[in-house]
Amino acid sequence: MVTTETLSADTPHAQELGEPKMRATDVSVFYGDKKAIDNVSIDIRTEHVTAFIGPSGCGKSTFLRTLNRMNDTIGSARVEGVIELDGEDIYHSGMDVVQLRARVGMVFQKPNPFPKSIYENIAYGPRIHGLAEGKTEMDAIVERSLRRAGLWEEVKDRLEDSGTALSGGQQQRLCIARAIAVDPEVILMDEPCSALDPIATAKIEELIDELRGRYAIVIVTHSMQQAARVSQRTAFFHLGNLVEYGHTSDIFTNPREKRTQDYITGRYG
Amino acid sequence: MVTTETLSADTPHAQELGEPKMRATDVSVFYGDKKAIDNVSIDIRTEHVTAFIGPSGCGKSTFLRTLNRMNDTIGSARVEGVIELDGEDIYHSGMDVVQLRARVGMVFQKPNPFPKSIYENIAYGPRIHGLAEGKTEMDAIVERSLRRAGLWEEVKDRLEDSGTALSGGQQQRLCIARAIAVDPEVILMDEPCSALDPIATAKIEELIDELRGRYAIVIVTHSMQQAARVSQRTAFFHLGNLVEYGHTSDIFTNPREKRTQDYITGRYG
Amino acid sequence: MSEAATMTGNPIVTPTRSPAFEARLKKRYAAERRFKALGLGAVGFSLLVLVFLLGTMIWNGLGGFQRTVFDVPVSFEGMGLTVMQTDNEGAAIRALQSQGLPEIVSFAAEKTLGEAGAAQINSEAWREVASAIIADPSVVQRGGTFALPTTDRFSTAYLGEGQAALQPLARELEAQGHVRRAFDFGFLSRADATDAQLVGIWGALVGSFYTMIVTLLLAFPIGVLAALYLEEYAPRNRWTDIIEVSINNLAAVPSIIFGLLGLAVFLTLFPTLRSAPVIGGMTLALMTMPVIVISGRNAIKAVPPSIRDGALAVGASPVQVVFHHVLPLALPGILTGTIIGMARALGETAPLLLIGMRAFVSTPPTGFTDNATVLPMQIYLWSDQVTRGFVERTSAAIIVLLVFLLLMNGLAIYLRNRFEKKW
Amino acid sequence: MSSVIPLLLAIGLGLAGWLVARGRAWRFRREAPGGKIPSLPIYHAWYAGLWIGLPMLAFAALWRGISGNLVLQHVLSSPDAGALPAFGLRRDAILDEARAVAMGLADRALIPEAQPLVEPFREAMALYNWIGVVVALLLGLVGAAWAFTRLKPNFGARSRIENGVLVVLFVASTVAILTTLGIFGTLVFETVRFFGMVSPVDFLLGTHWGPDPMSMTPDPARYGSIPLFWGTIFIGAIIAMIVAIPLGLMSAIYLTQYASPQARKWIKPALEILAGVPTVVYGYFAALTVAPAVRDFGIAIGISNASSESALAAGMVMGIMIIPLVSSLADDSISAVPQAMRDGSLAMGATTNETIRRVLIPAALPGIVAGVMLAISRAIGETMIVVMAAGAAANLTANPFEAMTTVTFQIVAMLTGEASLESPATLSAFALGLVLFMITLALNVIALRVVKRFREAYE
Amino acid sequence: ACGSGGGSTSNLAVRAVGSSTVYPFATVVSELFSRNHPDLPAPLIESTGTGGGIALFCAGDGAQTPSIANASRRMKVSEFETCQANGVTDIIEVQIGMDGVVMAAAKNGITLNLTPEMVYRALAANPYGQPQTARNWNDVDPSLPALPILVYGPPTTSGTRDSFNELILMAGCDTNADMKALKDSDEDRHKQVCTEVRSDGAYVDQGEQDNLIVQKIESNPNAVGVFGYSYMEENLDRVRGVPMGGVEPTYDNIASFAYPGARAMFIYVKKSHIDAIPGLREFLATWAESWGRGGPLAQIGLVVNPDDVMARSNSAITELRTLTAADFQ
Ligand SMILES: Nc1ncnc2c1ncn2[C@@H]1O[C@H](COP(=O)(O)OP(=O)(O)OP(=O)(O)O)[C@@H](O)[C@H]1O
Ligand SMILES: Nc1ncnc2c1ncn2[C@@H]1O[C@H](COP(=O)(O)OP(=O)(O)OP(=O)(O)O)[C@@H](O)[C@H]1O
Ligand SMILES: [Mg+2]
Ligand SMILES: [Mg+2]
Repeated sequence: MVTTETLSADTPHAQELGEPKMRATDVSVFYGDKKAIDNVSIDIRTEHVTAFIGPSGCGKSTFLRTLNRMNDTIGSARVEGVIELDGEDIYHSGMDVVQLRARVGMVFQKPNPFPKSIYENIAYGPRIHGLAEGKTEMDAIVERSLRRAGLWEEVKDRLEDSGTALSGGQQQRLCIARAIAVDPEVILMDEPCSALDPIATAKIEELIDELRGRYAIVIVTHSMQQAARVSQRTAFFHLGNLVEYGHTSDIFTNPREKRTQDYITGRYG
Repeated sequence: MVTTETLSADTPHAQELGEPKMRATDVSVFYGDKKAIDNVSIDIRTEHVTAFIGPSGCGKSTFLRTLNRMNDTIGSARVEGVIELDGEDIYHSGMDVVQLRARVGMVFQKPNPFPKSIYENIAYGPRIHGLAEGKTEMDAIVERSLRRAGLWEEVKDRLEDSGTALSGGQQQRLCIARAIAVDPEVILMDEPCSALDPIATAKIEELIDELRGRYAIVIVTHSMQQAARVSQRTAFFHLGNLVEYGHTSDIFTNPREKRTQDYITGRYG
Repeated sequence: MSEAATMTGNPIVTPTRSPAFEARLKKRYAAERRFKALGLGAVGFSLLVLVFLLGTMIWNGLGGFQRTVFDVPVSFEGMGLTVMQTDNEGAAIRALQSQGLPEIVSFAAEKTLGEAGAAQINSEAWREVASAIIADPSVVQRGGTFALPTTDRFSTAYLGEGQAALQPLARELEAQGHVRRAFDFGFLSRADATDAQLVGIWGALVGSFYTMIVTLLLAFPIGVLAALYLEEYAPRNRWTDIIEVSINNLAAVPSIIFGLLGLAVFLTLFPTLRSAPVIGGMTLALMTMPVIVISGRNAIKAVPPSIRDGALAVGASPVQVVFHHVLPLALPGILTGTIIGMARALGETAPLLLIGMRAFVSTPPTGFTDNATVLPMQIYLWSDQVTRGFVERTSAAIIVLLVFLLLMNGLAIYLRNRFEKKW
Repeated sequence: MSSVIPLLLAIGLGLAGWLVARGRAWRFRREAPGGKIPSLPIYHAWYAGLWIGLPMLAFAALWRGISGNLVLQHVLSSPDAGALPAFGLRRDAILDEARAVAMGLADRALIPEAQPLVEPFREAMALYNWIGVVVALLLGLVGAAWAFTRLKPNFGARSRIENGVLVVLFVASTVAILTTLGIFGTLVFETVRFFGMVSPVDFLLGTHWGPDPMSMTPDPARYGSIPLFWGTIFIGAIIAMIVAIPLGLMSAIYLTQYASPQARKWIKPALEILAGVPTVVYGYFAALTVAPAVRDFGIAIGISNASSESALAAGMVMGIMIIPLVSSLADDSISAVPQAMRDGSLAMGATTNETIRRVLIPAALPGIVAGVMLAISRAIGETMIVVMAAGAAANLTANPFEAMTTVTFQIVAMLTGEASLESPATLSAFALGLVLFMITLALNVIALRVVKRFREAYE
Repeated sequence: ACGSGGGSTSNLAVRAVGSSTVYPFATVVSELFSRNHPDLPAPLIESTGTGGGIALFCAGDGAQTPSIANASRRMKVSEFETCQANGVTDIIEVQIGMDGVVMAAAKNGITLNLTPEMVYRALAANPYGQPQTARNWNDVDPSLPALPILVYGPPTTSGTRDSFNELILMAGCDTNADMKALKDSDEDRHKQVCTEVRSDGAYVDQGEQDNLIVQKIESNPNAVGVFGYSYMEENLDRVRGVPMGGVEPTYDNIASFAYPGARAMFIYVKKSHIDAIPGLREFLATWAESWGRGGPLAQIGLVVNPDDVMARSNSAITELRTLTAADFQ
């Protein structure tokens, strides 16, 4: 395993980049007695898209959920260590979880649209956060979000239909649009494209690329190609450990760890 | 669009191959008044793995579900045309749906393990069909199915845990194992790997390859790479139409249709 | 993958096409048919019982909406009746009484029906005439034929029951065409009385209405909020377990015990409100609330966690998640519990016995704190009345209760169907 | 009328505060950097509105309670009150009359002495109404001042409101505990008195029940409650459930899985009517239709002492009555099982009934169990059917063709009978109630444990 | 804001609580009262059972407590003492009439000619202290038919049952000299032996549902019912009284005590309320007007008081004579 120092000072220009958006230090996550994440430290920067890769069950989703405290909803889950957003500890008692989640948006592995109309699915976030004044503004937000998610053309004539009546891929894009609609600072995506076809995937990847620099983006993916295409930093997890974290190009071409090498070349699981 | 003739007489050795396992002729599917599949004809052979590709929402899942009449469960769905399994019309009133589904197994896009133990998830099918006599036989079936799905090592010590407590990828492999357990003749897989990591995916792909020749396998996928890797025949759907169907290698290297070409090269969606 | 080789040894005959499978399939289909038939049988049986019950109730009860009347022409010429111009109908009726209206009516009846017949005019029949006069004073000039209720005994005799002595008279007057059964609109507008010919259901209906309003206003919000608390927020600890057990237990407590509680607590706090719908409603609310909580919790549980995750992830607070997503999705299930609980409360008598609602209340209540009785109590009281005329009236009251129930359920079911969603 | 004014004032002032606060929050928002404040204007609005309205309403309620006494003191100190009798019921009656007339509830006083007091009452009421209004207004203003000093751009109004909501939710859930304590308190005192007359051992272990309600000196040998508890369980939890669980569950299954949605939409509410049919109707149905048939059946199969009042008749009719409780709740839980579960099973080649029995029912079990528990409770609490169809004889027998009685019927009979409330028989009703209460409590504790262990989550 | 203490929205009104047996008569009187005094508030009549009624009545002297307790039995000493302890010191006792307890069978049903002794021996749990063995009527007395004993009657908690115990079972029991002796030596034992009824199905407690008893004996010709006289009178086309010791249960026979089955019903009135509760005086007067021979109460089955009792009741109302502990001796 690598040490914390190695991971945060990942590039020679570390200083130039300023403070990271999020920083996890010595984070462990337990489900009851079972340790699912073991002592992970990592920096997440607005300038980069960060990809989490690793075999199934290694704890990628688990770690992702600690970043916006979605694991609070799992009774047995317990987090140790420090996670900071802009230098503030998000597990500190003064932290407003609601505001945190508005700032750190999330897209899930299984699409989970609300059983409401497509329009309402998108408008929900902006509405509770009061981001739109009046119908026209809301309409604009809805359209913009759907366009960015590459769904607008397909659904513009049936915004009043239920979000659950869409196909799997459409549903997932709807969820992405929903997350974008509240203009978060960090977007966590748990295999957002696993139900998407290449074109929609390409759209999302384009979107991710477009959003990079403005938002910090973390994406869990099973596709090495995708990780290689969209991310600038890649973290490789294995059995709850963060095995290696660094420039995507380095990880893919020149991994430091044997395990990473083996995984990338498809040699174990 | 291509004609029926083109699609069934897909190779010079068509005669040598004998009758196809399944044959769809002029199949259209409607959801209420909406046509989701338009006049599709296709042959499915035991000798090949057939991949369905196409942009999201084009009707791949819909068509797949017509093949084992799972769309019977959707009230508004209606099928026109003829689908034969070993020459028998599966929509004929004399067709036994239960037996049909035992013969044509299915794995869904979203993993849907039963809220039972892992063991019971696998044993469910063999038990209702009476395929095992006694506990030892059942144990053997369970183990064999889990091994084939590449899940055995991960779960062998906790067969009594609930299937829903597994990670997403583990759940999906559990569902594949469940489908295999009843030894079907045709296996329909709706993006079975969309939630799997490369290693698990490779395992499944290996399995598919191994099963080919014994079972007819249809796989819906969004990954061109996957289609190219596992399938011998590829069908490209677009907006409910079957645009092109043929040898996978032909489709990928030398598509006849402009739309196919564009899709494959990622030029539209 | 090494084990793959071991299992491909046997010839390719899939077990799902073996004769054994087919044989088994036959059995399975037989089981399927049996099972479906059982289900249909269960539904059919329940519906059959329902139809039987409704049928007998309606068959028995329709007569209860009628009463036996004499058609008697009355003329007021030369009697010098004057109609008081007042809003107070009671005073106007009294004025007519003092001017001798009762005697005028019985005189007219004697002329038409003979002495024996006139004796069977209900002693309160003249009030009907008085009301008609007050409604339209010109009747005094014209005179007219009035449908005057008979005595209760005569009514029973007319229906061929009760004491034999009156039956010949009834046959005779029937042959003369003076007596008939007429729809009794007053049944729906009067309150309790001791004469079956003069009773009405309105008083009890209003009492039930007020009581149910109080019950609903208390039990529904408290029940739903408690269910939400327990399902969504309550930490899993001893305290929550205590709440949970006591709610489940309250659902199992016999209703009479809630009456004891109402007596001991509510009537000690508000001693002046004995027999009032507000106390009845509060007592029934305690009884209904657990049912709503239990069904509500099931409905809330059934909302998939992914919906909550989705909402939380866009920054909804737990309260917003619950009130924007969980509650609307759980509402159909909650309404089921509400229907069941309210139906039970509507039909309940035992707890109300103890808080003073088994009472003779001859004027409809006008508010939540007036003395009142409720429909099931009225039915219970009437079913034990001595006089035979009450038998049909009881059945009619049951029909009214059922219609009330249907309206109440209809509303809830309408709402339930509107909110029912699939995900 | 006088209680309407504070109410209107509270709502009006609260609304004004609501509007002002909302306006201010919008201004905060426009002025805030990035156009964002932590809480939406609507929460600011509610914060102010509630701080203004709630104290006023609370005061109005309080004032309603105490102003009556103040008015009374005022009237008594007036010279007209000199003529009143010194104390006693007559004095109260006169005052009541005068007050009623002053409030306009009666045209004139029936008691002549009350008439002169009407005017003092009117004056006093007017005075105290004014005082009430003024104090309420002051309170509203204080509330407003407090709220508006706290409403700043970065004020977390939402979390305050939401904490308030959580408190309300919590309080709602404690109603159940208060009720439980209330019931316990109501029962325990009289029970202790009863156990002073009849020892708990005789009561709990005796097998003969036949108290004489008119006697003040109890014979412990006649206070054995076992036959009652046996009858309760036999009729309510055994016979009724044997009828209701299969019928209810099968109905639910048929409706959710086989019937067309249209049919389900109509049949489900139709079945729910069964739960609302007045129990008198069931009573007559049981006594006059079912019980004789059961007796004839009993005699036909050779049970010579089959009685026309039988536990079987009562239990069966009770079972019919509670079918909808089982079926409705089971229906809801079964249809809440995700479609994916059904699809998964059907795609394995399972028939519908296999899917139902092996996948849907286990997944829906908690809801089904809850429905069954509710149904049992309702059956145990039912008295009318029992007395009409099962008689009131406390027999300790397992023969369903014999008459039996239940705890609840005995409680009702004792409490509403002619006996003196002090008699041991009446007090025994409280003891019966308490024991029943403890038994159901114990059962629920066990049920909670069981459900906790077997709960299956499907996501 | 409305008042303290008694400030309900309604005016003070007469409130009567208690026995369900008296209830139908009280409601008729209440109706008559309202008709004759339309300007006075209508009395509230509530059926709580005698015990519950007296408990409410004795809870205190305030204006919210009932002014009248209806009772189908006499107030017990213990209840009187509770009353006194709670400040309800001046109680007027008025016997309003009598309720007949009759046994009857279906019109075309079983013919029995019973005596209290036969009834006792047929129904007692332990006749004269011996185990009950009779299954058929002729086991009790050879003159009776060989039909199974099946009697529908009121439950122990009802007033009708109390009279049945006292007037028929007790009388039948006391025909035996040993029992008479037992009465003097061990009153409780005597009461138990004489009034405890068998619970093996021969006697069926039917709740306080006299109409249901009528229906059940009508549909079962071998059954006998025990209920209030008024129900028999109303259903003479369906049921027929069972003679007791050769005496038919007719109105005259009951009123003259020839048929052993009549017992007194009372109302208890708070003297302190007479002046305070508007209409109470008039309400009592309406009672007195109605309870006479041929009056409206007699028409619905009240057995009218004998003349001497009638006179006493009338004077109780006019002179407002209150109960003392001595009255219970
Ligand atoms: N709610 C839970 N309770 C207990 N254990 C859990 C829970 N969720 C996940 N786990 C376990 O924690 C480990 C990590 O799971 P996680 O879902 O984070 O994996 P993952 O890397 O996202 O896998 P995948 O790629 O398949 O989605 C797994 O072993 C899993 O079984
Ligand atoms: N139950 C349904 N009712 C109505 N329309 C449906 C239903 N299911 C799917 N559709 C519509 O039918 C079309 C085809 O859907 P289908 O799920 O077959 O697409 P797909 O090719 O599988 O897409 P994806 O790759 O996103 O899973 C889509 O337009 C979809 O919106
Ligand atoms: Mg994951
Ligand atoms: Mg699909």
